[in-house]
Amino acid sequence: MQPHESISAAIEAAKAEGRTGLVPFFTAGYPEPAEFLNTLRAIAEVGDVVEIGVPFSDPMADGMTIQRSSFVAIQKGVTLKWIFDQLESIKGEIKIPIVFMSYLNPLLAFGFEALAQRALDTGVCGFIVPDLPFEESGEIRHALEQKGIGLIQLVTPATPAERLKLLARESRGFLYAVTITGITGGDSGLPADLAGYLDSVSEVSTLPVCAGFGIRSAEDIVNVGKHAAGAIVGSALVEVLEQGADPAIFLRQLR
Amino acid sequence: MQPHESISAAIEAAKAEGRTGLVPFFTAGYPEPAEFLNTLRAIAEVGDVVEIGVPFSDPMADGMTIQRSSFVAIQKGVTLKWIFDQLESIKGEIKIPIVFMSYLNPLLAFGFEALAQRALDTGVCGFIVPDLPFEESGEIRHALEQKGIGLIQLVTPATPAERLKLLARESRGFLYAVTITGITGGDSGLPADLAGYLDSVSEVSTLPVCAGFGIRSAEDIVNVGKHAAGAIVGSALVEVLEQGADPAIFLRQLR
Amino acid sequence: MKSILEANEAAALRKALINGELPDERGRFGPFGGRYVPETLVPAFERLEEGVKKHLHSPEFQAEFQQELREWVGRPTALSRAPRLSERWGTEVWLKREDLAHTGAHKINNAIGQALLAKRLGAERVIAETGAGQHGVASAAACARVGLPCSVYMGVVDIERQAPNVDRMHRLGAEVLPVETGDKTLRAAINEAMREWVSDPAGIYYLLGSAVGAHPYPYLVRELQSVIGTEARQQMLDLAGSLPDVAFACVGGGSNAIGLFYALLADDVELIGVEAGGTGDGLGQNAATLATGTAGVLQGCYSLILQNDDGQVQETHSISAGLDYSGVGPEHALLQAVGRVTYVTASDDEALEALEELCETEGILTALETAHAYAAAKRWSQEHPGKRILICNSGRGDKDMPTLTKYAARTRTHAAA
Amino acid sequence: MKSILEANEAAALRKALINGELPDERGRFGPFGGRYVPETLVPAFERLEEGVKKHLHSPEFQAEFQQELREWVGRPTALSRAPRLSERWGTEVWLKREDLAHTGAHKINNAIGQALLAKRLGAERVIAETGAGQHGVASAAACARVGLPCSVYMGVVDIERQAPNVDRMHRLGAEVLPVETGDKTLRAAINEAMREWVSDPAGIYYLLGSAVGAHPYPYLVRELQSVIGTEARQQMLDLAGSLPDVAFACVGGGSNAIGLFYALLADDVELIGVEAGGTGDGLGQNAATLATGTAGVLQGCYSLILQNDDGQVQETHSISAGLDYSGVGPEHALLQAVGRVTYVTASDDEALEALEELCETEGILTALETAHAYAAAKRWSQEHPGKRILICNSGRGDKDMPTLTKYAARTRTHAAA
Ligand SMILES: Cc1ncc(COP(=O)(O)O)c(C=O)c1O
Ligand SMILES: Cc1ncc(COP(=O)(O)O)c(C=O)c1O
Repeated sequence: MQPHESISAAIEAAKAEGRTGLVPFFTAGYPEPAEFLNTLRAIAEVGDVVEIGVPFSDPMADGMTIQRSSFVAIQKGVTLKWIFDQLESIKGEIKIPIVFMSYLNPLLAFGFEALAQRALDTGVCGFIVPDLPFEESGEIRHALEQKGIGLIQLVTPATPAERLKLLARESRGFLYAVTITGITGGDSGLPADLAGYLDSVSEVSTLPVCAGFGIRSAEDIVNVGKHAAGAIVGSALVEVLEQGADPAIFLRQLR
Repeated sequence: MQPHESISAAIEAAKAEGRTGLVPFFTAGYPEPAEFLNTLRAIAEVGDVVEIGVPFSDPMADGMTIQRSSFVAIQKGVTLKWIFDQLESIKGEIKIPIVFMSYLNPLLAFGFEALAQRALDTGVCGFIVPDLPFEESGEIRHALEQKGIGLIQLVTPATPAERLKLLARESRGFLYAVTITGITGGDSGLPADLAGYLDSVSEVSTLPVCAGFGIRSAEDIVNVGKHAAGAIVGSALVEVLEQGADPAIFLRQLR
Repeated sequence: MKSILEANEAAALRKALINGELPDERGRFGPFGGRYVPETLVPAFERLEEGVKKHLHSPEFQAEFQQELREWVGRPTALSRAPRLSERWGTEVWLKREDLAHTGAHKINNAIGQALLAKRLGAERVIAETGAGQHGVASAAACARVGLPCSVYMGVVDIERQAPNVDRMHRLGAEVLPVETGDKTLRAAINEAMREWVSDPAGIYYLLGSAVGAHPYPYLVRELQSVIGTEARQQMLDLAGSLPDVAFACVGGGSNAIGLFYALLADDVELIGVEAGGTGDGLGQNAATLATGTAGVLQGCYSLILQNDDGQVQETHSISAGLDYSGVGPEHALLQAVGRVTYVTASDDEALEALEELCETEGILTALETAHAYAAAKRWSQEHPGKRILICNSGRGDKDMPTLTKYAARTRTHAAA
Repeated sequence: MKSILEANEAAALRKALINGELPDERGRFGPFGGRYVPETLVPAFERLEEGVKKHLHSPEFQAEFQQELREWVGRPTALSRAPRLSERWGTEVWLKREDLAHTGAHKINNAIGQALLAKRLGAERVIAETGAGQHGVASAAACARVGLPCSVYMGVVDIERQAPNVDRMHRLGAEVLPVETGDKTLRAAINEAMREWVSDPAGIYYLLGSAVGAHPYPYLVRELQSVIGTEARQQMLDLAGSLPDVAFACVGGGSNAIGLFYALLADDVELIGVEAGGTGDGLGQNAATLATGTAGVLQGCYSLILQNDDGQVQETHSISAGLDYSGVGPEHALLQAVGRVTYVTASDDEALEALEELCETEGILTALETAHAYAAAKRWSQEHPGKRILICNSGRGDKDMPTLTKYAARTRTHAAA
């Protein structure tokens, strides 16, 4: 099984159990780099796939919570290399697939070949790159694919039908269905027409569809779960970490 | 004897006594309107001709001292009409010729015919109008001349020779030789080439020449007196009045 | 000296005005104008008059002046249509954009012209007065351009309300001399400048900023500013296809107004000058010299002024420093007396509203002075729907920020409304 | 993704650049450019690209745009000779006077062009970012002119140092949204604007202010700004009788520079872009992206950026808000890579001195951004005496008063010196 296939497999497995796949997101090294691995371990106990945010100076698709976590992490010295090193130090320990969420520039600075290799070496199975539309993704996709690492595509309510098909076809791991037109961390609730939107995404996708942006509660997950295989919980989890609360407890009540 | 002739006569008389004619200037009603007549009486005891300043809102040829006196006098209600009324109330009492120093606009507002008549009635023998060059003076000169009132012309170190002759010819009462290029109230002393200038003015004038601007001390008057028939003392006297000191004492030491 | 004209006299003067025959040799526009200055300055004025006669219309001077207008000032300034404002007013509005001239107002036309003249006349330094600061900035810039030192007199009241311009003058190398005397605004600044000039009539060139003062200033300033109307007239023909029905300009001393009107005197165009109505009709509440003043002599010329019965000049009030002046140019006094131009007023409040309306509809932040012209034009257009209106947009409003921020937005509606 | 070119590749790209064949269909200037945006915005960018293709060079749009440039912006802007500066520098200096354009800088060319486009594309409202505030003011004015509501994102650091422009935006009816995140300057403002756009990609038109960002912005902005160079080129021929030996422009995002350079690419004219050298060479002390940056993706495009080894974008420093940006337009990155344009820096101090020198010699108060171009031109002219120099005077310095008054005059000599 290729690394990216383990992602889809994990979501499918949850589905098979009658659950909605749970994909927690948190910013690496936030609020304290020293806590990174413990946090990761705790989250991995509950989640089906874990999404680790690589901090970036200019997180233009993110709301205040993730921006804040990004800046703090950078200030405290978190880098892509550091994250890989940390993962390497507990290699084999995390049993669920790891996905990196990163803006393009830190990946570019790291180098795509090196990136794919280190990902493979440290159990990172896929990448989500929020400022990389499919059209610009050729080089990195090529490098990742060489190692079986997936580049997860995002679709949004604004994505036209034709393009939706393209992105569904080209995604790996899962298809990321952004629930809202907006940035991460919104708390204005999920949109009214969510069901229709997710159904239409699921319809064209052979991969499991995970919904993300604005999912904060068990109720949200129930709603999303009726129309998508998985749910990504980001800002809500980062807020929990920010308050020093136990992520596992928070996640467990979502599951 | 026409009123304006009494001015020249007064200066000539001082000269005949071997003195420099003394022409004190003060702003009417400054610092207190109630003191106007007393101040005038005191000054008339010592001076040969008295120059009464009619306050004006825009005294552009005057320095700080006379500006200040003008504004205060206006604020305290001094007007041209008030000055005439005051003079009328002591008609015949002031034995020396009275000259008014006024910018044109208050005279214009009063009306030239009325002005000449009231001047005649109250013993005002001449006018000095610092913003009225000869070329613009036709109307007022005509009105004043009807009553024998003189329009005193000013000349300055900047006046070209031809023009000096014209102004000397057209002046009445005396010829006012401005000692400096500048405004009243300067205290940078009299110019070095004063003698030559005053001699050249006296040379072309059939009227007595009175020097003014910047004359502050007995010494100044001695210097001026060698080359001019009279001396006008303005800002220095206004400062004395401002301090509440006795103008007669001040003037006596100048004489 | 009279100020009321017989009918036949008025007709003759009107004709002379239109034919460009005024001022006469003595600097008179009919009864108005002349030269009332201290004797010390008489030779300086005579030299100036000689200089103007010799140079102003000489090919060399004109070549230099026109080149500076074109290449440095940025002339011709644009003529803008104002579609959204026109729609609101139910009329067709055109704007002559003096705000786009270098330093931000029409004042620069005059300043650079006189600075070039000062240079030719061998002046050692230049002094100027300023109210809104626009003429001060223009003078500072023009003097730097020609390489003459410049000192600007400015009332402390104006220094406060036009602070941005004070900084600009400093930056442009001019000395700004605060005037604490008199009304502490434009009038006091002119008095101080005159006092300074008297101290060195030969070395100083006095760069007067409006079409006021003693002869030849009203003439000189008009000639230098008439480029506004000459351009606007041609631009109206080219862009609108005809002359306007009516033209508006604000009137402080009257330089932008005479600059616009002069080229239109002979045309069938109604001309309306707009003075500062301030806060009301009472003496001291406005600067409506032509509307409510009486004839007199102020700062060198016989014209209309705001004065009391004793001939004391009165303090004025206007929200705009550049209109806050008790006198007005003598040519305007005559234009009113002969009935060629109508003069009306706009209040502080009306000016503020007009300023906002222009911002919202056309994206042009105009000077508070200029805003008075808009206010009057708006009123007029309500009585004369469907007409073609030309407004002299004499300057930009950047300098007015300190004042504007003091007044809450009065009519704030959204830009898109 | 590469940034270093083989010789033959460079030669081919140089030719393509000069022939106007770039960007290519994918928005690439050689390796640089492209479109790196959140998926939510992809359809919006596609619509924008379609709209640009359909309208930008259509006769209707061009007629409207050119009319607005002429009648409202005040184009052509003047070309000024600078005799006293030329004398000091021992060279012949010409200034393209974008400071005379409406609202005081070249930014308005782009703003009105895009506002007209937004209107055609049916946008409900416009958002913009601003650094120096010039683009914010220009956008506010342009939106008022076309009747669209406008919100401007501005970093709180810039809000402080460009206070006059904040007031102007408010007056022009725009909403100014303070940005507290990131570096609190231009870069953060762009991020915030993008975040807002993501929330309503269909209703919002994002009016980007420089030749940066994702395709088609660098292309669109260049096309709208190229009027600068097209005019200047013709004016040089008409007034100076030949093209300049060298042309200078300051480079923040690079819009005034590309606007000037584009029309001169095929000519035998040396082109020099001037970045902000700030207080020194260290990372964070300047904004010298082309001089010291490395290739990367920032805010939508692949270009040179100031970043650390981990790909984190670095904060910059410049005394001028408009140059204080870690990125630069992709076309400049290519122009440097192929050797057609040279990019140099000028420090804060040099810019301040240059600003003063221009004030003193020519009576032109230039923007701090622009002052960098003068500083570099002065240096160059000392090594190349007697040459003919063209400088893009991209904006006026009124907005910089708060900053300038903080710095004591450095080289104050008298205007007449
Ligand atoms: C923009 C503007 N308009 C008008 C005026 C009024 O002056 P004038 O009546 O001489 O045009 C001023 C004076 O400062 C001004 O700055
Ligand atoms: C006057 C001026 N010049 C130059 C710039 C730099 O921008 P660009 O490099 O896009 O021309 C700015 C930016 O605000 C500016 O205001």
